[in-house]
Parts: sequence; C-alpha cells; structure tokens
Amino acid sequence: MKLATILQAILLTADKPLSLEQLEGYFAPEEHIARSAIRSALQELQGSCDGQSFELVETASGFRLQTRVAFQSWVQRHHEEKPSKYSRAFLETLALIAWRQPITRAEIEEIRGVAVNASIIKTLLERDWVRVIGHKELPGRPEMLGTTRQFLDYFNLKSLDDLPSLAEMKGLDVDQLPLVLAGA
Amino acid sequence: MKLATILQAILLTADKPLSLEQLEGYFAPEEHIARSAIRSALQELQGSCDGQSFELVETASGFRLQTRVAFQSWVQRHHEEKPSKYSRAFLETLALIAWRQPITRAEIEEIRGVAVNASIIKTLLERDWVRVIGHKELPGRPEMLGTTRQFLDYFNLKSLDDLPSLAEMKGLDVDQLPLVLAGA
Amino acid sequence: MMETGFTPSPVLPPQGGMGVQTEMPFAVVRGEKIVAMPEDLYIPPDALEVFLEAFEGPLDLLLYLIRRQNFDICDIPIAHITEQYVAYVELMKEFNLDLAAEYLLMAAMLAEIKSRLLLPRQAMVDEEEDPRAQLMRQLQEYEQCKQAAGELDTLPRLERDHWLAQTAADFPRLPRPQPQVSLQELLLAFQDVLKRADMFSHHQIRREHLSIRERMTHVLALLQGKAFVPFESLFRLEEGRRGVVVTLMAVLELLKAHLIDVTQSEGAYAPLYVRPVGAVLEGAGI
Repeated sequence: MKLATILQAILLTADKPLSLEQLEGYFAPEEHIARSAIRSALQELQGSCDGQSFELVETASGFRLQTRVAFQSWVQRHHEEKPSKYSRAFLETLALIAWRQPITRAEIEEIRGVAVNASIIKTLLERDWVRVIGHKELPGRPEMLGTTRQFLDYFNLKSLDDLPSLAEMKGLDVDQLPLVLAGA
Repeated sequence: MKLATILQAILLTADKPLSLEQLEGYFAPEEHIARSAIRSALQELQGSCDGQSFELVETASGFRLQTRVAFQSWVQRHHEEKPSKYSRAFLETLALIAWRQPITRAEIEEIRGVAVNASIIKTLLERDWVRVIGHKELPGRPEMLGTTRQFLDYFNLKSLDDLPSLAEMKGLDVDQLPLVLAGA
Repeated sequence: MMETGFTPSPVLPPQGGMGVQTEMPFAVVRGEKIVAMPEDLYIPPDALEVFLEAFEGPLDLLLYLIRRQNFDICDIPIAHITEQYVAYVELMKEFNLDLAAEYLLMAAMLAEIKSRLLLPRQAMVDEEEDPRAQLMRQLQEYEQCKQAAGELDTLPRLERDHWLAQTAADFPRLPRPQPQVSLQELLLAFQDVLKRADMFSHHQIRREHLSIRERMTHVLALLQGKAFVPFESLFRLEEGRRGVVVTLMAVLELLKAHLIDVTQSEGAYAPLYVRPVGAVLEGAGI
C-alpha cells in the first residue's frame, strides 16, 4: 500500500486538519513510518491531486484536502441558502482582532467609533475564531482578544504572517491642513 | 471543466448518497447537462478512482465516494483520541433542552442570544440524549427537541421531576451544590 | 449656496439603489424653512434611516463624505466637511431619527475643531494636542480597519470557497470514550444562561411544570409517525390519579400550543382521537 494513498484515505475521512505529528500517530510503531517519509508522501499526494477536484493545503493546524475554488458554484448547491455574508461590523471587528491583537473591546470601540456589539464578540468566541488571551493591567482588567488557530484554518492561512499587509497610511503634517472656512 | 471532475467535487462534499436525478439538479438548465452525460461521466469517474483510496459505489439511494475497505485500520484511528470536554455552548444548549422542552432551535437561539451551532445538536442527537419529538406548526415546521430516557439514565434521574427546579436553584450557592444534589 | 449655512453635496449611501424623489414635504433646519430638498442631497425622508444604517458609525460617515469629494484624509478642508457633517446630523434630527450618541459626539468634536480654527493662531494652547491631528489619526486608523475587513472578506474561506473533501467510511467504529458531564455542570450552565437572559425575575417555574413538560415530550413521541392515536391510549392507569392528571394537563398544553389536535368521530360519546398538527398533510404525501 502506498503511503501517499493511505494519507489520502486518512485526510479524506478527517473532520479537521491534521498535523505531521497527528498523522504520525495513525501508524503503529511496527509499521516503522518516519516523519520524513510522511513529509515526502504528502508531497507526492499533492502532486497526485493534479486534475482532481480537490487539493492538499497546509493551514495553521495541519494538512487537509479541500475542493478547489473552481468547483464552488456546484458544491454550493448542497445548501439551499447561499453561505451567509458577514456584516461589515462583524468583519471590521474580526479584522481589528486579527491585525491588532492583542486588543481590548475598548480599543476596538475607539478605532471604529461605535460600541462593539456584544453578540459579535460572542459569536467569534463561540466559533472559536477568537479567544481571550489575557487581561490588560488597567482598572477593570479588560480582556485582551486574539485570534485562534481555527481562525487561520478557516481562512486558509498558515500563520498570522500570511495576512495581507495593509497599505501604510500616510503620515500627516497638521500645519499643512488647509483651513477652508467655507461660509465663514 | 470536465463533468467527471465536477461530479467528484459534488460527491466529495455531499453528506449522503446522491441519485442521478439529484445530481442532475446540481446543474443549471443553461449548462445543458443531459442525464445520459451524467451517467457516462460517472463511469469515467469510477475509472479514475483506480489508484485512489476511494471508490465510486452505487447504494440504494444513489452514488457516493467511499473509502476502500483496505484502509479501514488507519481510518478507524480517528476516534482513538481522548474525549475532549464539552463546550459551554454545548452544556447551555443541553440545559435549555432539558428544562424547557419541547423547544425549537430558534427558541434556544432567542434565549442564548447566539446562533445554535449545528454540530452541537448533531452531537446531542448522536449521543442519544436529545431527540426530535415533533414539528411546530410554523413556517418551515421547525423541529422540537426534547430529552431521551438515555439522558435521564446518564444523569441518574428517574424523571425530569428530579431536575432541581428554578426556585431551588435561585440563590443556590455553587459550593453547596454537591450537597443539594446529594440530598435530592 | 443656501442661506442656511448648509453646504450640501451629493450624499448617497455607498450601496446606492435609492430612489430619487422630487416633491416632498420639508423641514426646518436651524430655524430656516427649507422649501426644497437641496438639489444634490436627494435622500427621500423614508430612506434616511436606511441611509444611516448603511454606515458603521460616525467615522464611517465622515470618511464617506471625505472620499466622496476626493479629499485625501491628510488634507481635509476641516471647516467644509464639518459644516456638511453637522448639517447632515441636523437634518437627521429633523426627521426624528434616533441619532446614536456617537454621531452627536462626532458633530460636537468637528464643531469644536472648526471653532478653534476660527480663533487666532496663538490662541491655541500648545500643550494640548491639536484636535485635527487626533481626528486624522482616528480616520486613518478606521480606514485601515475598513481595508483590513475588506481583505479578510476576500481571503478564500472554508465553507464559502472551499469545502472539506470527504469520502464516506462506514467502518465499525471502535468504541470511543465520550466526554463526561456532571449534573452539576449542567445546572451551572442552565443557571448561567438564565442569568444572562434575565429570566429569573420573570419566570417562576414550579416543580409540576417539569413533569408536564416531560409528559408533553412523551405524548409527542407517541404521536410521531402516526396519523392519530386514541385519546385513552395516552393514559396509563397504573400511574394513578396524579399521572392521569399530568397527562391530561400535558395534552391541554399541547393543544394550547397548537401542536396537536383532538378530534371526535360522529356521534355522542364517540371515541376521541389525538393527532399531531399537520399529520393529515404528511399522511397524504406518503
């Protein structure tokens, strides 16, 4: 039995990404499967996905087989409703937690200029995309929020470094601000 | 895009076998996919499974891709890991079903203020602690959930009457809980 | 420009799709009657609420006004934008919209900045940070947040762009240890959720209630998959008087909730039948 095919069978029946260590755990000691062998079998598996509807990806918590984006329109029809779109408030809150972690609710509110909707934070915590990673040494010891591995998995990222970098905002020279006093 | 590969994507993401008619439903009329084309693409798909860890099988209710028996011993190890603890959301959902049955998902959502995670309900059903006891006469005929005998057995209860009432719980001191339960 | 000190500019929500209305009843802004909606501020009154909802908050609105006129954040004509923003907030007030406090705060801040700019330069206290700088920074930060949100939304996402590829494997499951739960944990969870839902004060559920709920579950289970069952078959005499009463109350509760129907065949004293609501429809479909 080819190791790459065994790994395919394991990954096609796993309900979450599996790390190299976890994959190693599927083999009994007497099978004598070294980690390096698993690594090269994964490469072989990746190659064998050419021409298939699925591909091997590595995300934060490990490897998984997923369908390619090109098949999205057909696969989506399993579900009658379109996948729900996240609201702007949801995306902005999540984006701040992802790019600015660790961050407190108060800091999110300050940047967005509006109160944080408690149910958004709750949904993020429950989806396991966000977690409390500590408390800030301030009165009330507010919670500091950060993203989880599941968040990275969900967005096909290996680490936070893979988040797109944001355009640098221009520095400013206050005295150059035009003083247009319209109507004055 | 090859039809056989599209069918592969559909079958790899379906949670049940799909009949020829159902497969046909994945294509829009303007795609002009005849049933005979699907039939021959399925044959092609079957052929392409050579060397893969899975095969195309036709069951009573339709076609599905399944892991070949040869890989059984590895695939079975998915479940060897230690049981994790149930989440807060899981316990709250179970508690609401126990104390407020019959209850619909929407009602649970209303009380908890967040969407009910489908996998929680699935786990509860799989563990035989919860079952669907009917449908509410509302648009969409939502399922009403209630607890089972297995639930009572697990928690050593003779009947739901043995669950502490709200009045008893009110002002209940957490540290005193074991005593209260022991006395019940 | 209008006498109202109102320097309107075309304002439409980012999503667009708003109808243009020509004749409408008008409002009083700053004590001045406005007879016609400013030409380039075509927002039908009914749509104002929708318009407000299209923005995530005061910064979003401000950013929109700035972008709409193609200003770089770094050189916003503060006074100009301030007037526009304040006029806009005023207009919304006229239509009795519940303005979030955040919008009013922003209006106040803009007004403050503008008033400072009108003062001679040296009047600005040195130690205090220039409020313009603070506003710029806030706007820049918010714009970056918007950009990040946009980036996040375009990342390929599981269950939207990709799905887990899975093959079926109905191999006999090796017995799998399940997580353990204690009744105590369950109680605490229930207590928590109720505390959160603030229901303690409103609902006092007595002991009897649970047994009736349990019996409701039983009755519904008995009815499941059946077109109807005889009324008497729901009762178990060996349970005694209390059991019978509980069953009867459960049936009444279910009737009240429109979950079951009770029917009687023709004739006095004819047997009663209980059926789940909608059973007839289901039965016909099978």
